[in-house]
Amino acid sequence: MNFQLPNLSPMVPELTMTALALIVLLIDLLIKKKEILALISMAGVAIVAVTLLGSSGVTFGNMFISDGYSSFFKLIFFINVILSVLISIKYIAIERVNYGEYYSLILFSTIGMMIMASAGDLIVLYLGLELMALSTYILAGFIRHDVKSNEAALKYFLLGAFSSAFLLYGISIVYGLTGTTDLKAIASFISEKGLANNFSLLLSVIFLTVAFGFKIAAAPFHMWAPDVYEGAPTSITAFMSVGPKAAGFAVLGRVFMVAFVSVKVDWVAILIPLSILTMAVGNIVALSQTNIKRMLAYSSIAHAGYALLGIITANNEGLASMMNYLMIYAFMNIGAFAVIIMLRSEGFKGDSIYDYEGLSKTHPWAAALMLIFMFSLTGIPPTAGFIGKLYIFISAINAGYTWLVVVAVIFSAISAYFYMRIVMYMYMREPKVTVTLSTSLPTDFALVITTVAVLVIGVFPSFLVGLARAAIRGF
Amino acid sequence: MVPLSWYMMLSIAVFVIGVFGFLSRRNIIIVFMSIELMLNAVNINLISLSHYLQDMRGQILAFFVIAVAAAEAAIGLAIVIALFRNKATAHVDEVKEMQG
Amino acid sequence: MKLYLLIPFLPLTAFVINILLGKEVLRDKAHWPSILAVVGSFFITITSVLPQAMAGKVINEDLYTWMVSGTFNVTVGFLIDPLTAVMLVVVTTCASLIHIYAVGYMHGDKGYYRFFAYMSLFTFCMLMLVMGNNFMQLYFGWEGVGLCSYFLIGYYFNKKSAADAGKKAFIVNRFGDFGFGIGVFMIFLTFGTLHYAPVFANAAGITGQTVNFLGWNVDLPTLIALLLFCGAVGKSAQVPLHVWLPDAMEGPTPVSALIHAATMVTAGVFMVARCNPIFNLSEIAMNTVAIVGATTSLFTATIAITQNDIKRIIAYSTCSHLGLMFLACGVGAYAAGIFHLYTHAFFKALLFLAAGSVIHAVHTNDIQEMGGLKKYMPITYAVFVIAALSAGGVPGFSGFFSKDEIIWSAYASHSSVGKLVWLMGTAVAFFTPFYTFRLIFLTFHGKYRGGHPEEHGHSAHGSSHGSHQGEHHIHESPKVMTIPLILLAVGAVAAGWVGIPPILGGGAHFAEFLKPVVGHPEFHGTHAEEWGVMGLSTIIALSGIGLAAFFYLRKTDLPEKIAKQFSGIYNILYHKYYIDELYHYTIVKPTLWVADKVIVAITDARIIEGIVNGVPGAIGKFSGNLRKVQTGLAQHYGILMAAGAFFIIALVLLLR
Amino acid sequence: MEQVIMNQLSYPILSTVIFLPVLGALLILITRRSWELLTKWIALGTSILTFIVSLTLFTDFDKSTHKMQFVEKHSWIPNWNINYYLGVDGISILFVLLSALTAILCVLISWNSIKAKVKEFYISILLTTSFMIGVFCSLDFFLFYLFWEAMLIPMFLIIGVWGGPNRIYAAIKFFLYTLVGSVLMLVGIIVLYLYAGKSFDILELMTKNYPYTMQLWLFWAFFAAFAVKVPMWPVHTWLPDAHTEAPTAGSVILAAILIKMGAYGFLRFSLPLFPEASKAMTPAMLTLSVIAIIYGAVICLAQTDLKRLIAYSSVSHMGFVTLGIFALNIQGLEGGILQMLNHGVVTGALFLSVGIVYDRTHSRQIADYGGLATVMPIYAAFFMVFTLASVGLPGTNGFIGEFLILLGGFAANKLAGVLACTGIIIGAGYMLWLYQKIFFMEINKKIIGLPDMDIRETITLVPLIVLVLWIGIYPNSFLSFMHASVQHLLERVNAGGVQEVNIAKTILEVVR
Repeated sequence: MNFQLPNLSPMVPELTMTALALIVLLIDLLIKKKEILALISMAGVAIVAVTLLGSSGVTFGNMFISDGYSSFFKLIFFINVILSVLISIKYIAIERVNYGEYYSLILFSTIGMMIMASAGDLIVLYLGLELMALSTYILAGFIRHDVKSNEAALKYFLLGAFSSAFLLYGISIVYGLTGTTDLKAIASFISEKGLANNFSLLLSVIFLTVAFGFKIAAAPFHMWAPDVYEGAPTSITAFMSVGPKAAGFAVLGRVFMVAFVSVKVDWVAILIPLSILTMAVGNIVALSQTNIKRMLAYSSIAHAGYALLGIITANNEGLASMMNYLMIYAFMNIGAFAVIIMLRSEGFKGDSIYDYEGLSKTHPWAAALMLIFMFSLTGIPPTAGFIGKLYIFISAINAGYTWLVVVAVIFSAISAYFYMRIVMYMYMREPKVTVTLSTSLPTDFALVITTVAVLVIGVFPSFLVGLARAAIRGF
Repeated sequence: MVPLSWYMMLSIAVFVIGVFGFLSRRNIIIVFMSIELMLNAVNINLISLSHYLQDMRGQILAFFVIAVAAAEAAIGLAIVIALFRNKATAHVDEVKEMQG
Repeated sequence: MKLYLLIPFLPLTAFVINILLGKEVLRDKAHWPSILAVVGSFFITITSVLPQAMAGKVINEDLYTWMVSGTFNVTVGFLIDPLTAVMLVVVTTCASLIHIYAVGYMHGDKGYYRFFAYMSLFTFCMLMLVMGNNFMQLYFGWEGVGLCSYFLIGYYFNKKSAADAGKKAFIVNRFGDFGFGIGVFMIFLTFGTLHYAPVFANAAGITGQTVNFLGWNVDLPTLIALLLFCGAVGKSAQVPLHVWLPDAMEGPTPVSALIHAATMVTAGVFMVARCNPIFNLSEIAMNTVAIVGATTSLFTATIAITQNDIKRIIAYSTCSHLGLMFLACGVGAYAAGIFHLYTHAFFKALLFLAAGSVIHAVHTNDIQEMGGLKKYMPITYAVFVIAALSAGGVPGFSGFFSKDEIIWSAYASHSSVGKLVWLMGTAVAFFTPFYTFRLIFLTFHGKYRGGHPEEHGHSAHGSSHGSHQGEHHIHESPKVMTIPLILLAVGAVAAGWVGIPPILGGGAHFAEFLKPVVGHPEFHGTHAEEWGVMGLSTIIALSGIGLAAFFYLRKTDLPEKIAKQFSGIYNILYHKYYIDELYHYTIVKPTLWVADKVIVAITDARIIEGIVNGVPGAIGKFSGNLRKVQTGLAQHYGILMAAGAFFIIALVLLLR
Repeated sequence: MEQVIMNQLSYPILSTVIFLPVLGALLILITRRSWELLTKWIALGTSILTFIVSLTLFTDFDKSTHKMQFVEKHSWIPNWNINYYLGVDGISILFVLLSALTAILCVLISWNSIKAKVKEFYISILLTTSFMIGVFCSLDFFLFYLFWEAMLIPMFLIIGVWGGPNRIYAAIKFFLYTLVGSVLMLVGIIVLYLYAGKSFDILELMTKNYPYTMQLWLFWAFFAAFAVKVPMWPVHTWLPDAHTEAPTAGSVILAAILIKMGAYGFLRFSLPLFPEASKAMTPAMLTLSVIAIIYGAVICLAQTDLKRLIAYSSVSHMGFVTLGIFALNIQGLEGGILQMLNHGVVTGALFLSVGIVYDRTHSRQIADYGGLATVMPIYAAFFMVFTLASVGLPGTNGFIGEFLILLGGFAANKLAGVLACTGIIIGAGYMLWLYQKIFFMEINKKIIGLPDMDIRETITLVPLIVLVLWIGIYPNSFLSFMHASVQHLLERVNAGGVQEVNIAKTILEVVR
């Protein structure tokens, strides 16, 4: 029997990325200065981004789909990798964990995300998810000598495994019901056989919601996020708060909108309380946080709540708004973490919000940047945060969820308090402790990118919004 | 011929045991084992469905699950050892440095 | 060229000159611009405006449009007709004489330029008020004079009593203006314009119209008339709102003479006379005006008997005379009212200035510390007696003619309250001469009682001074003050002759002159009745003087005995019927209490702030509790995840 | 679009007026921190330049038409049909000028009273001015909302960083109050955008009629944002805190311009977009305004802090403005707009004067003053003119505004008119009480040797004195701007639903 290699062109970005990861792993053995590895990985990711353009198509018996939707998410992942690597070069040196594996693990995790984004089949989805999850578990515990990092890794691992068990169970039920794991096949099977209100199908949807809810840190399943974000190294927290979350949304979008499209009413009914609960928990608990990483963890939970609105609208416009929101979220979130990393210097942890008192006096530029990111996270107009929220709200109201938008808007007003508190500490308090910033070229470069992105998208968002709309057209 | 529902019942039983094991046991290793238990419950389910549906997918997924479970176990143990080196504890409920 | 424009704008230019250059440049020469301006206006009034008015030529021209908003169009315009001419004569003559007098009185005062600046500003506002051809300009002048009276009463602003008096005057006036403002709105709502001509032309149109005002429907003309009258009550210190006038005596005496005797307080009467077409439409309004006038007149006359401050006695006498003017207008005899206003301006200004010259000499207002000044201040004494005779209504003097005209027209008028008001008028005719002559006898006759030894600076006029041996210190006021006194004395006597009623052989030229504007009330009453009424009022006036002489010349101890015997009544009268205290406890205190306790403490602090700080506080507390759910144990998170899944399943089951 | 007259001038005037201050701010950003004098001069230069440029608006404005003028329209975000759309009409032009003028005054007054972080201060002042002018000129809802919210950031910093002792609480309270209000407006804007076929263009939205229930909901959504800003009665408690804690320049901007945006919002959005709802809600609005007038005035009687008293007087004055606006007749509306301008001038001036005295004595307690008239006579004269304008004495600008408002209010609802009139009496009460406590009576030992006003301070106050008297004596030069636009606004409001009886239907015609 002739063995005929399937058309690999859609897989080119993944393949090159894997090659890159392996090369980085090998080079790590040869060289001492680990910064070079960072440069290589960044250059590699840039090359992969270029290959992304020509790689649309379906392969492996449509288990792997590379369309506009997946390439937009891959773009988010690449930006996430580059920015995370930029801010971690000096950081892991300070934390004395300057090992080469750090970069390769990041690359492996990105590969996992890319596979998840292009998964047309539940099995491929599971594999991508596990690849991302496993590498992120290790990254979470990368600072071996710090108990908090270990604890973070352990918790992430335990609950991650727990949720992937649920995922598998969900997949097995779907497989049992529809006899296939291919998303399109499932959809056609459901619509033909009229399984609309079959309970076991709903059960599987619920199990999948639990698994994906865990990944995007939605409310009842968010408990891991604060501890892991606080314990993990800050650069990894930044990486984790964008990458896996965006991948979770990609998968959530594709599975629910393609496979379970005919039971839309049910899963929307499930997601609405989830979204409200997420926004509530994220915004309200953040009010009483004193550790800035923990506060940003809850803020990222809240932002997951807003992005969920995009899924709830359950139409292409909603998905486009969700994608746009996640891209903007990537920039402003990593920007904020970059400033936190700048505060982390030799003998100074820089974790508590009180360390930011009087920052505007000691380091006016750092304070100004943090101010921009805080206002963007709140969603005040000239910044990109507002554009993200606006697009989500327009699509949500368009789909008739005005009351939900009012709730979201009230929560974003509540969120203003804890973001403003940081600005207030920086600008309106006298500096208690002298903070020496560990500025390094890559971190500054990352800050420049994120600030420019936040302000430019804030004022001229048509490029990004257009890109999101184009990406969703083929969905 | 053993009817499919029996397998399903077995799989649910094992899964539930796994869940309760995960939630209640104090020793980390036991918790790991209960995760493995849950994964194997899923495998049972997959294999029985695959046989019932006369379709290969279930079994392929089962293989992948086993492979991934192995990898997971390796990483899990590595994390536990790292934690043990710093905090000499093997009990999950003592690992609560971060809260609130 | 419209010469009359100069009349108001000369004082305005004087004001601007004084304000800008007064402090550095003019310093003690500051009186020149003001005097020249006001004498200039007086000259223009006499030479060009009065003859034109006599010739019956009415000017009604607009200078420029002041406010335009949709159909609401108001201009700054001037109306010169007989009524305006009379008022112009009164204002300019009194102002000129008082400005000259003030040069002597205010000599050496450190705010000299500021005084003359305000006096010119006041003259400007009064002239604008009088010459305006629409209600808006009337309102402009109305508030303008109120402002100047605030400045001038509070002239000695480092004295708390003066500052309080100024503030009190302005706020009480504001109460009056509150009604007046609403009246002006009602006029615009009904007539669509605020200019006198169209409003008065169509006034007849609204008879019998009723309008829903705050729930009751009220007859329109009565409503408008009464609202306008509110303003008059405030400005001319009639009964409910008269409390500010006695306190206004804190200001320098020329101010009291000009503003609180001759001009500003008469603005109310002028306004009622000007709006007579509206007032004539409603019987109730006319009666209210008459009754309020009469009661004020009687009420303040009784208080005046017991007062011991020379200026406060004259202030109450002003209230009383104003009451008489309103009484006249109330019964329809507007001409008589304006005639009394015309004569009253002269003798009341004279009284004040004479009193000023006395104060200037003995540096105290309290008549108990005076006495026997006749021999030291002959001119002031003589002038004082003339003014008193005129004010008392003794025949031959101008006061008699105008007061008698009012009492007769009250008696003879058709209005239902005519007879009652006439009785009150005659009673007042008794009290007025009594308290005026009481003043004279206590001040000028008997021996000098100024015994208090402490010496005081020359410029502090209010405080008492002069030891026993200080008696020979007293001397007549300088020429610059006595000449105006003499001129005013001539006015006090001669002014009345222009309006001698036909019954006494006069031509009643004054009433004829004003007929085109205010019309002529038709009276019923035979000559005999007229003689009877005139005779009665004269006898009562003379008996008043006799009683005063008996009390204060022959048996000087009698007044104390009577005061002790009827101490209840005496105290009430002396404490001005406790009206001030009444207002203080019923209006001022509760508002402050509400402001302090209710609003600051309760509504703002507890309710609103409570919510505004409470809600975020509650969210903060809730977030603290929610935070505890995060126990740190991975297995608890697992439980919560499982519970979450279970909860969703339950939800789906329920929803199905 | 026939509604609009494109910009005839050679250069995009509105954009220059808006972005000139931003340019100034960037310039200051570059200058070194130690060159404080240069920073101040740049700030002053930019604000004066903006004012001069905005004067050409004043001269070239065509008063006969209600159409928007100097209009600039460039597509900005095509995906949501958002354009960079600027335009000015009779209602908004006066406020553009007032903002430009206030900027100059703020820079002048804080010349040497702001010592710390001078650079950031002037950047915030210039940015606030630019965003405020932006709010008044924008004709696209998105652009309006962008300026509306963006202005919060610099204002938050001004109050928070350079304010008084309790500034942080005041700044956060100000920020959250306004934010909660305006996010509800955002939802309203999006609903309008979607209902009107995906267009943010305000003029286009005005041509459409919306179902009554939707109008009601949207009216209350917009009310949330505008009532907080005005501030109307129940939601006013942020104003006294923000005013007392803000630095002089901050409270001047707050009083002169920020408050006007709420009332401007009612005029520009609530009335034309939701005519039936506005008409249905007028009784409620009138009651709130009357409460604000009396409540604000009475509370002033019990104040001991100078700035707090003036802040509460603003609540009372703005009660008049909303009364005028919701009288829904020509006099009321024009009076309301003019009173917004007057209030900006008068209360701005009062805060400037308080600033002048605060720089000398560093105390805001009224008890610390007394007999100031003898110590600082010129200052006393200036303060007297502003007190009279605030009390609404004829001849000053306050009178014209208040008279028109009361006239309109009285025509709309007699009870509201009468109750509002009591506001004038209490107003006279607290302002004269204040003036007497500070300037008359014995000289307080704390203020014995105080120097009178220097040149810089006099220059700050002189333009305001001129404005007070100019509007007082010849208001038509400002009223003439509004006639056409207000007429058009009223036609739009009356066209929707029941025909409002034109108050000028005088009995005159009936009689003749």
